[in-house]
Amino acid sequence: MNNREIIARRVAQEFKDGDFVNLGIGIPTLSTAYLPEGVNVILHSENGHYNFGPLTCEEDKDPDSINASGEFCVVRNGGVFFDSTVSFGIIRGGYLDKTVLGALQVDQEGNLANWKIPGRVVPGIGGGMDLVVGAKKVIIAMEHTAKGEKKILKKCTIPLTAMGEVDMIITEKAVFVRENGGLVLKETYPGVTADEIRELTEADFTVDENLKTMSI
Amino acid sequence: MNNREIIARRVAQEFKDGDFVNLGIGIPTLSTAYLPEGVNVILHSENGHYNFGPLTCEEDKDPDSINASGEFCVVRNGGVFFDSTVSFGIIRGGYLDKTVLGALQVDQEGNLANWKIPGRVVPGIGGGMDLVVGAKKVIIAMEHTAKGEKKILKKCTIPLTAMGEVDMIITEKAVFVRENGGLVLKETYPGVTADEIRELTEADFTVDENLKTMSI
Amino acid sequence: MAKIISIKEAMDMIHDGMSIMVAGFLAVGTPEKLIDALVEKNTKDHTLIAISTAYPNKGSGKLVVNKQIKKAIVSHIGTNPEAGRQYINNELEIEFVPQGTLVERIRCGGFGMGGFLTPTGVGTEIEEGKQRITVDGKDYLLEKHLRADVAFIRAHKADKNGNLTYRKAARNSNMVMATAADITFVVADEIVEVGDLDQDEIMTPGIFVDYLVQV
Amino acid sequence: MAKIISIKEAMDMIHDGMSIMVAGFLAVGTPEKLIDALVEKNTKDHTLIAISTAYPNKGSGKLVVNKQIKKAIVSHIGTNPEAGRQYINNELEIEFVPQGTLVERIRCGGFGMGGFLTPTGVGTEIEEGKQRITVDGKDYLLEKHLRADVAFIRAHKADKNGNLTYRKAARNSNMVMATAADITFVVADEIVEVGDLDQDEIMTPGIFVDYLVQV
Repeated sequence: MNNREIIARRVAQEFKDGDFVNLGIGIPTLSTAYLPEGVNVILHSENGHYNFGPLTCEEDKDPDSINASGEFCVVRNGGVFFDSTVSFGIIRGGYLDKTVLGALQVDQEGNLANWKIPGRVVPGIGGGMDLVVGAKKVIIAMEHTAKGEKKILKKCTIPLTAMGEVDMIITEKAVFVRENGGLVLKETYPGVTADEIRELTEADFTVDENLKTMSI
Repeated sequence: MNNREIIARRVAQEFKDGDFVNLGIGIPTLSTAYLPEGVNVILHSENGHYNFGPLTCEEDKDPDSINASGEFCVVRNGGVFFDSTVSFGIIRGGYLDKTVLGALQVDQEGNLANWKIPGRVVPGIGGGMDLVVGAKKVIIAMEHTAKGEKKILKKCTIPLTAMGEVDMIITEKAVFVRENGGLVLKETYPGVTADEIRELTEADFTVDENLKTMSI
Repeated sequence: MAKIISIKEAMDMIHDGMSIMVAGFLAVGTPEKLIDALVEKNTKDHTLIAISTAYPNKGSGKLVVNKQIKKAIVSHIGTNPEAGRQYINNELEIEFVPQGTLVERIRCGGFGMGGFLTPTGVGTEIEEGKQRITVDGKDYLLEKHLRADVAFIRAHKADKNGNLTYRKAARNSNMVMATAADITFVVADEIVEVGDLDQDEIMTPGIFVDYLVQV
Repeated sequence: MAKIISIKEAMDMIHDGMSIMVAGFLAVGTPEKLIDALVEKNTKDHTLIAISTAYPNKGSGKLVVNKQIKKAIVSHIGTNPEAGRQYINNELEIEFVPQGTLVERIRCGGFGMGGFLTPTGVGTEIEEGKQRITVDGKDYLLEKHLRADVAFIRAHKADKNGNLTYRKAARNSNMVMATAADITFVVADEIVEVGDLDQDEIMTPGIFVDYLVQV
């Protein structure tokens, strides 16, 4: 199992049946492939619709029906189309149960950086800043480090996407939850110790007294 | 011809074919009865529709189809229904060519007072404040005086509806236009002199060098 | 998404002192049966948020007549003499809001915005206590968002996911109020199966709706 | 209300330096024929207002590739490498705006509001130069309205009064951009007679539309 799959499988466990969610491109979207039996989520797409039932992309290439990544998508019975202002009204209005996004950096204050690396071409902001301030729960799904560089920091060093909004971090090695303003290590991958996580993590965190093993 | 009819007939002359307008209750709405041949206006109603062609009320009592005065109204082919935020978006967005409203007081600075008399029960504001700031042209249609009290003043003495938004005043005796920040008397009712208007008007005004007789 | 409940179940969720948005324009678009049930329940001290106090015997006005309203945030009371009577006798507090400002404040409440800038009311009493902000040389008032504990919505058709359509002028404040309350109750002329409504013609996505009330 | 014109008549109204809203999301909902005609006309120094710069060969991106855009106000350029190239070489100025903020700024522009308060961007670079305003204990940024000289809109059906419907995800920024430009050009998949569209299902009232462009 590669890192992406481990993370996606663990993310999938966070969903409850009927959750209304918006998922970033990559691992977050991949997580829907691993939804537990009987769990369906409703996928919101920034460009103006939501789907009931599992997402079906590329199956019916209706030129007017894409998702926010530009893939052709079927919006099933019970789904709805709406305009961009309603779409972001839903986002900012707190209607999303969860959003799952990737990150360049996260820090112990819940700050998130995922849109801009100084000195590189910025692809853009898209809907990310709105999602992170709007969703009830913000889950960051990412590899624990990037080419050996730590990504879970005391303080983000690159421009922020949002301040203090991250609720949970899921990597291939660990699960952190933000509680009372600080990070708490809740789970580690089988065979990985809290000390090993400390080596790979710059942020201060406490270890939950019921530290669990990630079950994937 | 009574005062209401004189004013309504004069107001009707202000409309061009295709004008998109919102008309207050009373004399303003009455004015559509006197539209010149070949002139149709599109009537916007605050509660969320506009009509093409002359307004037809009370003819078809569809319980879901009323105008802003609560009268049952037919919205003809080409008309549209929309929600309140769009209705007031149209108003504030400057899409109305004209609005015609009654007034308690108007002054030489273009201030309007038509919602509140201190010491009396206030019926409310409704959509009036939005209409007056939003419409391209604000026409006040009212009797020149009320029970002998002057209504066209140097400065309104009761709470304002809007500041400096009035473009034109039509009474049964005179027509004023606001030009370069001041009132100009443009027309008088047959047989009424500018001096007589001055007697009935507290506001300072200039008399147009081409002062005309109102043709009703 | 939306759950179908009885009118009794709906009333069980409403308590003294709650703020209530009642959709409708002069009672067109108001779910009268929810109003009637609330009159019967006779809870007190509500804040009413509505375009107007409608009529004494129709729409939100019935709650005023039954003395259930402590404060009304409305644009107009002129069609309900009882509202005027209670107002001058200090039995009813009224916050008059220009109609366009009222519906936009509600939209801000539903859509997660703190407020907006409107030219409406600049230089009038409405400005009192508000910040004036100039943008591109034009003056605006900063108007703040408005939410409620519950909203009473009347739809034309509702599917079982809570997706709604409205009919003609009954739409008015329904669309915006459906987004801005903690609990949104909808009475529909007709409840249909999921899939019966065209996905492009749904006016209120079901995500905004908590309960379809069977009457 | 709306007038039916040819694509040449439409292009005659567009001049160097005008700001242009191009509706669409990754080119879905973009009137490609207006873009192609503008590429051919080859006017310069436009400000582009769009959700993104789309693709090099699709949507608003074609205007970027043809070097007609001086400044782009967008939420994303990642799908158009040429936009990125021009941006790092200082050939193209870009104002990045969070997507929800962008469409709401446009709505304010169309609906006569000076701006609105959003929690999006608080504590980020996006806050620079903006006023932070606290409402009910929560921080918001004051974001200002946005308008354009012209808007390019793609509808599904248009009646001859300019009333519009959109289809599926092609609606996106079309509805809001149709309200916020001095001249609104619409290309519809189909132009129908007045009365052929259901009055309740019209998504953009014709009052917002200046021209239906026949392509």
